[in-house]
Parts: sequence; structure tokens; C-alpha cells
Amino acid sequence: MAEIRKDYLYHLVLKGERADGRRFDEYRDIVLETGLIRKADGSALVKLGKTQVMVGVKIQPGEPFSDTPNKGVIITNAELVPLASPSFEPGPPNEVGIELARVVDRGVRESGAIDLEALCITTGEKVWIIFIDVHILDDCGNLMDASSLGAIAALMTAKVPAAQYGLGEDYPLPVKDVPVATTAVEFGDAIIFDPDTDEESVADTKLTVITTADGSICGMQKSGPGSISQDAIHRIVDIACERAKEIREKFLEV
Amino acid sequence: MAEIRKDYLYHLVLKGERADGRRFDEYRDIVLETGLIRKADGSALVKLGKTQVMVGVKIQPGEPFSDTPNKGVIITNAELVPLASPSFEPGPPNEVGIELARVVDRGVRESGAIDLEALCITTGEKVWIIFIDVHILDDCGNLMDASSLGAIAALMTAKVPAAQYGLGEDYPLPVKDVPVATTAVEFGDAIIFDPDTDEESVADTKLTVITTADGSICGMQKSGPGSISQDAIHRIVDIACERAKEIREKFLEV
Amino acid sequence: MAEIRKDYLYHLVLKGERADGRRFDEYRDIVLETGLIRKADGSALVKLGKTQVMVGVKIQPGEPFSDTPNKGVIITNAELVPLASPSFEPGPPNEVGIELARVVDRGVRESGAIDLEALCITTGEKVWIIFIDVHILDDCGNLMDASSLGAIAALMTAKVPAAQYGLGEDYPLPVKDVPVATTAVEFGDAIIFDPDTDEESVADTKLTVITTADGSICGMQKSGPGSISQDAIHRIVDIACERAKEIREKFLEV
Amino acid sequence: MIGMDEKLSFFKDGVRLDGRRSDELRPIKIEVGVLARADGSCYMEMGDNRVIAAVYGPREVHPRHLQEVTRAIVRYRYNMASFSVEERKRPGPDRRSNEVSKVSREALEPVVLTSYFPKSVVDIFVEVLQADAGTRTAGINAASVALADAGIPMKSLISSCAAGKVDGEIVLDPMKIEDNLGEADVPIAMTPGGDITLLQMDGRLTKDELKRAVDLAKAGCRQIYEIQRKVLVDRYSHMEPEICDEAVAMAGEEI
Amino acid sequence: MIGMDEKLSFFKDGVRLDGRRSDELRPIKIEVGVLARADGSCYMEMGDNRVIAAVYGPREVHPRHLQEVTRAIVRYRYNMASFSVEERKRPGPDRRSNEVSKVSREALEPVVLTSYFPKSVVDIFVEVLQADAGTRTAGINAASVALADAGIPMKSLISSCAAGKVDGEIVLDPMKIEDNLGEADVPIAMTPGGDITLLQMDGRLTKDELKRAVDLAKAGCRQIYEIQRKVLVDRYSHMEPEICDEAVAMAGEEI
Amino acid sequence: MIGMDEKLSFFKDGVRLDGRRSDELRPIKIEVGVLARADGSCYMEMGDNRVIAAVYGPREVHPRHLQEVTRAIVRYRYNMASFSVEERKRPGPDRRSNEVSKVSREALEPVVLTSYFPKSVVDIFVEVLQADAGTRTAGINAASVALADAGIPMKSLISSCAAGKVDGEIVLDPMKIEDNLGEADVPIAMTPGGDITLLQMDGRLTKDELKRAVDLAKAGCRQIYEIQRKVLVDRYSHMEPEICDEAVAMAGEEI
Repeated sequence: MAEIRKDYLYHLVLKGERADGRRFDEYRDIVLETGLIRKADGSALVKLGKTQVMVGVKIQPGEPFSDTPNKGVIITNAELVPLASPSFEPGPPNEVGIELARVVDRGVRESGAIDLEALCITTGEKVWIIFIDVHILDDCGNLMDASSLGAIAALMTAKVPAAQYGLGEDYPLPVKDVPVATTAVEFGDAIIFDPDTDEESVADTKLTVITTADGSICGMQKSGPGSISQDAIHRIVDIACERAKEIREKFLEV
Repeated sequence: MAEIRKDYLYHLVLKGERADGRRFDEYRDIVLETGLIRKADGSALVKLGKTQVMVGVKIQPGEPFSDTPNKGVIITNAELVPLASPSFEPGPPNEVGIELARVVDRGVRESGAIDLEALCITTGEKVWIIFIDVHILDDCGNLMDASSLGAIAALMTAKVPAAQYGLGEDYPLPVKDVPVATTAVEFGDAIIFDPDTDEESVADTKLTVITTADGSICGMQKSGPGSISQDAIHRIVDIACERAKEIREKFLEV
Repeated sequence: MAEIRKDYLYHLVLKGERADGRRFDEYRDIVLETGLIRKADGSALVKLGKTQVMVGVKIQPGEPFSDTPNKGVIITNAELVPLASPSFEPGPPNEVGIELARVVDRGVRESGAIDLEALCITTGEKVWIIFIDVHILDDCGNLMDASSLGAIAALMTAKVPAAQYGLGEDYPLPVKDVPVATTAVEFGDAIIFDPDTDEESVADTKLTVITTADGSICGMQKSGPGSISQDAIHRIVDIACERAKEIREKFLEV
Repeated sequence: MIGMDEKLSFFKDGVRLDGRRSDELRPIKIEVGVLARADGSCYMEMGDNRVIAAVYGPREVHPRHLQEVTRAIVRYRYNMASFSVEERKRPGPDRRSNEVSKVSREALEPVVLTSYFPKSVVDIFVEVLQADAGTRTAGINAASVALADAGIPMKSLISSCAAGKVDGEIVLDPMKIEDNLGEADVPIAMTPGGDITLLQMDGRLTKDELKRAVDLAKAGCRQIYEIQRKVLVDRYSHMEPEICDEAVAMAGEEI
Repeated sequence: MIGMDEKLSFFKDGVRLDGRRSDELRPIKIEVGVLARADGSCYMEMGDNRVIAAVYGPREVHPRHLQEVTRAIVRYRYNMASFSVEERKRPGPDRRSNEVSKVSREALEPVVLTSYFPKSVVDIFVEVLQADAGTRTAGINAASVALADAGIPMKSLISSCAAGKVDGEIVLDPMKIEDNLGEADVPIAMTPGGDITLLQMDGRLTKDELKRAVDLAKAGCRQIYEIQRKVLVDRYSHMEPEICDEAVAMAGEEI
Repeated sequence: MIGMDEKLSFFKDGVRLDGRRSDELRPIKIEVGVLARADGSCYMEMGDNRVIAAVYGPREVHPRHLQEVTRAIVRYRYNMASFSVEERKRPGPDRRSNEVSKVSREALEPVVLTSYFPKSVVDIFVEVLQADAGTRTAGINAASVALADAGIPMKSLISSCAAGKVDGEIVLDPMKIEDNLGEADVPIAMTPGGDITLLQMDGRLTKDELKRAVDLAKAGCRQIYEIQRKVLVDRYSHMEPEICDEAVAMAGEEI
């Protein structure tokens, strides 16, 4: 990004403003549509401003890991396909895509969102495998929050396709918690939430905080080649808990 | 190829001629030798003019696909090894090699040449896997026809190695039809069959038509970055049926 | 390496000397420490002058090869990680790393060092798999000898972790022979043992000879883009047998 | 392509299982300019198929040695999302998608004016979000509109659809079950002027059936072309005259 | 992260299973300059973790297109030896090591004075020879010392360790069993001045517990910093004054 | 290399299972110039082995950074066709073929006059169509002739064959069953002058046996050299004198 654009954004922030007129802790408009992909067992399209992410969930029987013989398995993958940004390239996920997938996975896993023991079919032999596939369509910033929201929304509306495998009737995937990721960047003294692409590139360091329904923290990730003060961390955590609650109430009520 | 060579070829065609003196619908000399590779269960060396292709068939027991539990499996691969052309590079098959393998495979599969149900050993557990490996040795044009001819010739002379696996006596692979591929290019108004490397590069668009013994069409592929008229398509199909019949009679009589 | 350095080394050799003052058949100091890696079933750190190699052995149950249903399996891998030399690059082993692993493997395998039949658990179903992983830490020349020494030392101190898999008590890996690799280069008429990095690059052709406890030869490899005289081969073999005996007595007495 | 056990009738009271006549396309929905980052984009539904196409370029070629001195190169990447099919697909290209990418690129190259942009690349990316037979034709249709949306100079649009044979009858635009259990499939792509830029066929057809299939598929392409054209005209008629003119001209001049 | 069946007490008579207090680090051993070929190197033990870090550079960038005109790029490769973990690991990078490499690089980049060496690269390689929870933090500690050993100009050293939660209590520097069966893990890295350059968290913590965990981990980093500093001073105090000054200055000036 | 159960006699009435004496090569057939596209080529049968070698070059090096300023580089790719062995081999290089490629290249490099063609590459490709022990030596023999056919300046030809030990006896040119169940295998390659350019050994031999094996293999190489030379002379003696002279000179001058 041109230096002049960076300076402009910095000066705006000094004046307490953002290029698109949002407050520092204000999210872009969120549109969430579930069930668009009939061939998936659960799906969600998230629009976060102009950022667009499609998440598909597929559920299939498979073998458990040998150290958790009575638990279902979650496999999360993120595809930063070159359709979504001039900076994405074809090929297997690079470290940005891998980090994204792993942070989305961390939120789902560590919050205990999925009752994995309820996904055991035959101990040690067969369990349900949950594939969470994040497909980025348009990267206009803050993929972490958009992808995490898509993942939990797709999971909450997913059905276990038991009938298809002769394993009884289909039933809703048992979801026990609702993790929500909230990402912010530090800009001098200011903390800005839901950064767009420009803001991400100026600030160069993000902090993502994933919170659970009871207000606990179940995942964090500092991302980017800069540093962050401890004070900023705690301020971000405080606001993240609030924002997550709003998002949960607005979009993820069961 | 140098522009001057292109012009030369174009002008020849306008005069109704080809550089090597062939008629427009005339094939280069074909030499077919089968059984040269004793370690393969079937093999064929095809010489189409200077183009040389070796096809080996290996037959081994393996698992059927879950949606066709009582059918054998065909797996076709083509190696455009760098020995065969200055433009081939080492590495896994690129899109040209993949297309070649898939068109050869299409002919064998869609014609029903192999009686796949006769290749079931134990339903849902064990079937014969037919590996068709196309190994290009010298690319002097029209790999599609040479490879397809090699594939069916190798299959027609292949033995199922049952004894080796304690599954009874060896027996000839059950071949029910004889697909033959015929490739032509459009040159202005002219249609030229069995193009050599130069002609391929001038015309830049090929049409391959695969026909069965009863004169049906079981596979087609337009290949190359140009367009073709519907009229040309049907003219090629008509001649392809004739040419295929001649090749079948000359080389593939059971 | 600069030409001037090459000339210098050549001239030294003409005078019967080496840059570090060693005799032609003299090894650099060897330090061998075993058992440093508690998580491995056997391990050895070899320092050969400044060259450092860590070898870890892991032993796990697995399936035998179908043609040797009652024998354990040896799998040898060498990682030339970029930490060890400015000329090593990240990625899967290149041909230098593959050659190194295969020569180390050849010594262990062809000497019959491991009693593979004693590693059968259930014929045709389950045997012990021995993974020998060579991890180069600092490449200051003669990786072949350092890696081979590390491999046999790690094997000789390895325990089969039977208890962990409910297969009885742990027991020492049954080692029946002690292969030792000895590498030399030809420099004009001179033969120089245990070459360092500079000497390797000047001489450009190495000969590695692996001998067994009874003085037989169980593996050889000429490596590098030059030639070697038959006379030199036999002179190297003679001295290699002596050197190997010394190393065996000093470091590998059971 | 059909087994005895699976035999079922594809026609009931003269119409197909989804109520279509033999010569009828599935419902089509096209949206243009759906992505912010891409230079041009298009979302398309053809029956249950859902695809998005994006175009980037003309832009610099990486790696350099792929550059052509006298013209732009065109790249096309057809990719299926893991969740787009019944059984989860492993991410990344497989042999089928490699072939589809090649023939799709070759379906569009004949109309792209590559000589306008030497040494550059036009990248076309097609993501299949849901697949139900015909994704390659849907992808080509969407890509053609996305190219226009990106302002890439073209001789004309390209329109694409398939014809098939089921229960002995030639039908337009086969859906999944017709494709899986039918007797033949013939996807084509063509210019508004009728030049064929994609032609593949598998199954089994007589020469006469092939002719009827190509004729029917061409009729389908013509219908799709009208929809593509309308979408572009609608989008650009609200714009400044010169942009509009150019886009509409491209969409329309050859019909 | 904990299952009912596996419940066990992590404390006995007020100390942890290995005899440590809640706020106590595992034994640390650091050796600097352990490799001859690398420009800088460091071997580190943190409890049962054994890691080696090497630094090469500043040197030329391959492939060229990765070059940055105004600064050096930093690369970091975290790699586990196949024999470093209970079950043999397949050689080469996996998804976890890719993520660790990324966050570790980003933990060190804030202090490397990359603008001194435009168009070049500083390569950091970390090999884990034995793993026992905390390898990423051990790797960052070793890499930081190796950078100093290589003479790479830095604003300061970086020190790294984790805090965790086990049996409801916040503890410093969890070992393997505490990490596997504990309730949360918070690895951090920081400058001597207290700026956080690595922060990750998984498990489940209240806001208050998080604050205590970060405070505890920072205290751990400060102890590690003193050890890193001492090792560098010891090594370079025997050298010619100017070299020594530089290394010691780097090691010390910001505390 | 031998198990008790598999014990069988490799000699019957003083000759080997295929009727050869201990010091006898398998039947050899060499054809030169068998490929139209390659700059030089050679088809070779050694017993049941069938290999083809092609040479391209000297030509430009891709990628560029592999270029050497003062000489040509030599590349060698040994590849087995999937159908060349009993059990179908997965296409593409494996660890064994990587090693064979390396030692084969190093067997030929000593005679190629690389300084004549700085910055270029000589590519040698060997395809094994049928394997029956000794493919690497057959490949080197074929490649050597293909290099001459391509007109690549060489100090001399290279000839290659193996000796083995079966039933306690040293034999020349082991076939598959002798190699699989024998006690040792020693493939070598050499110049007509007797310099060894390939030497590998596996199995178990005394020093004395090794010497006899190398001597026997060298004798085999000398026989093969005569055949290679004759093939080249026959081919080029029909050509214009100067071409012939050069090729024949190369084939002959060092013997």
C-alpha cells in the first residue's frame, strides 16, 4: 500500500476517525446466510462489509484417533483461493491459510462447542468426522472473525447425515457452546476493531480473541510482525467479550 | 516454430498438399508390435510415422470403488517423459499429459471395451485393477491416436495373471469392443488427419473422435486454443468412422 | 571454494601435508555420546572434528513387507536440514541426502547388523519397524562416516519398547554385527582419509567402504563426478579395514 | 453408463423428472460484479450448480519465463470447494479439474484479444460452490461475463451448455441424475456466431444423435447468451455512456 | 483439554509433579556458538526440551522475487526431528510447525533492525531434538541468542515462556503432562521492555486468569532474559573489546 | 541376501541357470539413433533389460540459477516405466531412482568435455522399459552411445557392467534371480583406459573376492566397449567423412 495512504489512515486515527466513518470498536455490517449449500451438511455465507466467506461442513464416518477412541474428530481447513485476492496464489495453503484454519479450529475445539463424545459410533472403530472447510471468496479484511463466525454458524445448522450411512435418523449436530472471534489492531494508542484490508496492512499486528458464551476466553492469537502492549491486550479482551456477546445475540441465538 | 515454416505449410494446404506428400485424410505408416514387454501383462509398441508410444498393461487384485462393488477398475496414466520431446519436462503429468490419459481412458471406458463385471473376484472386496500406462517415447505428433491404439492393442493381448495370485488359471482379458481414436485439424477450409508436430502447431486446434466397432461415437475432445465450425466437426466424424474401420481391420482383428 | 584455496591444498598434499596437520590416514577427533534423546528408543550424537550428526532410532510395530512376512523392517532417512550448512535447503531430501541415507542403510542392512527375524511379532501381520533418522547438525565434511557411526551406535544402545505396546518387556535391539564406514578421497597419487569440507570439494570424488567385524566388505559407494583408479580402490579398502577396526574397538565394543 | 439394476425412467408424462421438456434449460441466475477485490466477477446458478468466476488482469506474469512477447497469456483455474459435492472432496486440483481447466481456457481463448496486452496475463478463477452436473459449462458462462466485467477486450462473449442422451432421447442441459445414469453427455461452448470453442463427448451416440445433440446444445447456448447479454446491459446501462457502450458493444455486436 | 477419566492431581504437598513451585521455571541450560557452519548458533535445554537454533545472514535472497528493496526479510523455520516426540514424526513441515514458524518469526521481527540490510535475508533455523511442551518458546529463546551470536543488529533480545492452568491454578512453564492434561496454555514472548511479541492461548480462562497468566509468563521471561544475557556476556567478554561491547550492549542496554 | 529356505543352486553342470559361464555376459543388442526428437539416442538390450537413452543438448539451462559460468552442467534422469517390473511401479522418481540417477551422472561426467559449452546443459534421459537386474549399467552404456550420437565431445566412451557372487562364486553380469538371491553385487563403469567412474557394492565380500569381482567386471566392460564402438562405427561409416571421423575417433582413440 502506498505510504501516502498509510499516513492518511494514521492521521485519521489521531483525529479519532476511520476511513469508512466507523467508530473504533464498530464492526462493519454483517450478513449471515445459512443452508445455501444443499450438498453440505451445514453451510454459512458470511459477509462482513465486503469480505465474503463461505463455510461448508461435511460429516462422514471414519476412524477415531487412537488416543481418543470414543470421540469424534474435527478437521478444519481454509482455502485462500486466488479468486479472493490478488495476493492469494494457487497451491496448498501457505502459512497464512494454515494459521487461519488453526485459529478457527482452536475456537471450535477449545470452547468445547462440539460434543465430541456424542459423535462416537463404535468406540475405537468408527466415529463421525466433522470437516469444516472455510472457502474465502473476497478478502476485504478480518478473515479471522468472518471465518470463525461462518464456522460456528455452519455447525449450529448442520445435520449429522446418519440415515445415509444406515446409522439411524439424521439429527442436528450437538453444539454446546458458541465461540466468537473478535479481532483488533493497535494504532498508536488507539485500538481498532474489525480492521479492513487497509487498516490491517497499516497496523501490521492483530490480536484475535475468541470468547465463549459464558464470557471465558478459549483462544487467542497475536498475528503479524509487530509487538503489542500488555495494556492493549487487556483492553482488547474486555471489548472483545462485549462485541462477541452482541454478535452471539444477533446472529447465533439457538 | 518459425513463422516462415507456418506460412509454408499453409500455402501447401491451399494447394491441396502436405509437407510429407500425404493426402489430407491419409495416415502415416503404422507399425504395431505387441508383447514386447514380458514383465507387463499386456504391451504394445505403436509407431505412427516417427511417433513412438509404448503402452504397458498391468493387472493386479485390489479393492473396488464403493459405488461399483462388483466391477473391475481401470486406471490410465500417461507419462510424457522428457526423453520424448524437448518440450517435455520431468515431473508429475501436466495438463497435456492428464488430458491425453483421460481421453485414452474415455475411449476404453465409454466403449465398454473391457467387461468390468467379469473382473470382479469377490463383490465389494476384491476385483482386478487394470493399469494402462502410456509411455511416450518420441513425440512426432498425434499422440492421442497412437496412445489410444497402443492401449486397445495392449488390452487385447493382455492376460489376467490369475495363477500368480492363486486365483485359478491365467485367461485373456475379456475385451468386448475396439475403440479407435482419430484426430484431425482444421486448416482454413481443409481438414487434415493424423497431424504431425508441425501441423499440430500451425493448426492449434485438434478434434479427436473415438469410435466403436459398430460405428458409434464413444468419445470426443476438442483440444487447443482455437475454435472449430460445426460443419468441420461432422466432416471429421464421418471420415473418422471410415479411418477407424480401416485401422481396426488392419491391426485389431481378433 | 576459491581457486587459490584449492591450489594451496593441492600443494600441501604434494608435500605430504594437510591443512589441519593430520596424517593422510588420520581421522579427526571423534566424540560419541549415546542416549541423549530420551524420547528416542536409541540415539547417538557423533562429533567428527567439527562435523556433528545426531541419529535417533524409533521402534514401532507395523506391517512387514509381503515378500518378507517374518522379518522386521528398517527404514533409514537423512535430513540435511538448512541449519547444518549454508548449502542445504529446506524441503524433502535431495539426491545428496538420499544417497547418504541409502549408504547408511546399506551398511546396516548388508552387514546383517540387525537380526530382522528376531523382530517378527506375528508372521505376515506385525513386525517391529526400525526407523533410523539421521539429523545433520553441522556439516564440516565426511557425513557418510559420521552418520554411519551414529547409526550403529544408536542401534547398539536401542531398546525395543515392547512394554509400551503390551508385547512383553523391553529388550535390547538384537545387534549381530558392527558395520563401520570409512571414506577417503584420491588427491593425485595421495589417498586422504576422513576429508573435511575443503578437501571434499577439491578432490570431488570420494570412496566409502563399509566393513564388518570380521573384516569383510558389506558396502561401497563411489560418490562425486570424477574417476578413481583400481589401484586406489584397493589401497583404500586395505586401510579402511584397519581404520574401521580401530573405530570399532574404541567406540563400539559391546 | 447405465446398469440394468439402476434402470429408471427419466420421463414421466412427457416431461423430465424436474418437470422440464427435453429442450429446456434449468433455471439460470446470473449476478455480475459480486466480488470487490477481483477486476471482474460473476456469480451463476444453473439449476443446482452454484459457481463464482473472478478475473484478474491484464497483470504481470509470475514466473517471468511464462511471459509471451507478442500477447497476453490466459490462465484458467477451475476448482471445486470441498463441500460442493456429495462426498467431501480433498482440497486442491485433481486430474479431472486439471482437464476441465484446460478445455475451459481453450473455450475462452479464441475470443480474448490477447495481442492487446503483450507480456501480461489474464487470470480466470472459477470456484464451484455446489455441483450438480454441468459445472464446467456454468463456469465458462460465468467466466465469460466476468471477463466482460473486468473490461478485457473480447471479440464476443462465449456461452456454454451440454446436451445428453437419456432413455434414448436427446435432452438439453442434463442434471446430475441424468448425467450419472444417462447414455451420453456432450458439453459445448460457442461464440454468438456459432463457432465451437469447447466440444467434449462421452457415452455412446450414433452420428445422427451426435448431430442432434450439438444442434440442441447450440440452441441452449443461444438462450444463455441472451441472458448473459441482458445482465451486462442492465449493469452497464446505469454507468457513464462510454463504459456502457464498450461493455454493451462487446455483449451485443456479434449477434 | 481434560477428560474425567484422566483426572489426576498436578500438585503434591504444594509443589508440582517435578518438584517445582507454581511460579518456577524448569532448569535452563544455554550454550552459544555451538555450530561451526552457521553465522550464529545456540543450543538450549528447558527442562526436557532440547533445541538448537542457527542463524545465517544477512545473505542474498533466493528466489529473488522475495527480496524487499528497503529492508532485510526474516525467515524462520521451526522443525521437529523425527525422533523428538513419543511417536515418530514424519520428516518435514506439517500444519502445526508452519504455524509455529510464522508466530515465532513474528515474535523476533519486531527487534531485528531489518532496515540495515536491504535486499537481504536473515535465516533462522530451529531444530527440535527433543520435545516436552514449550518447544516454540525454547526455540525463540535460542534463536534470539543465535541472532546476537551472528552479530545481527537488534533493538534487544527476545525472551519467551508460557504460563498454563492446571488444577485450577496458574503455573509457569508447563511441562508435557501439564500441557496435555491442563486447562489452558498461554505462550508469550517479550522484549526486556515488556512489549509482547508472541501471544497465543488455548484452553479456557476467565479474563482475570488470563491477566494472571500473562503476568506470570512475563516474570518467567524476565528470568530467562537474565540467563540469555549472562551467556552472551560470558562468551563475548573474552573477546576483543569492540566485539564484546557490541554483543553485550545488545544483550543489556534495554533492561 | 540369501535366506535358507530359498537356497537353490545357481549352477548346473558347470553353467548358470541361463546356460552362461561365470565370466559370460548376457546377450547384448544396441541400436543407435532410434528417436527422431532427441539429439542423440540409443536402445539397448542386456539380457531381459530393455532401456532407451536420449540426449538433448548442449542447450540452455532452466532454471537459470543452475547455470555454471565456465562449463556445461550434466543432468541424468533414470526412470523406470510403471510396467517394467513385476509389480507395477508408481510413476515418478523414488529414492532408488534418485540415487541411480546421481551415480550414473557421476559415471559419465568424467568423460564429457563440459568446458566446451559454458552456461549450457547436457540432459541425459534413460527410460527403463523392462528391468531384469543391471538396469543402471545398461542405462549408462546406452547413455554413453547416445552422447556420441548427439555429437557431445567426450574424452572416451564409458562402459558399464556388474559382477556378483552366487553360490560362493564370482560371476559376471548377474541376472535378476542371481541378483535377488545372490551374496553380493558390484556394478562398475569405466573408461576404455580402465579408470573407474562408477563403483557400488552391496552384499558381503572378502577383500580378495572384491578384487576378483572388479577384475571380472572390468573384463565385461571391455567386451561391451567393443560392441558400443562397433555400433557407432557402423552407423557413422556411411556418413560424410568428417562426421564419421569424429564419431569413430571418439569411439576408438583411447583403446
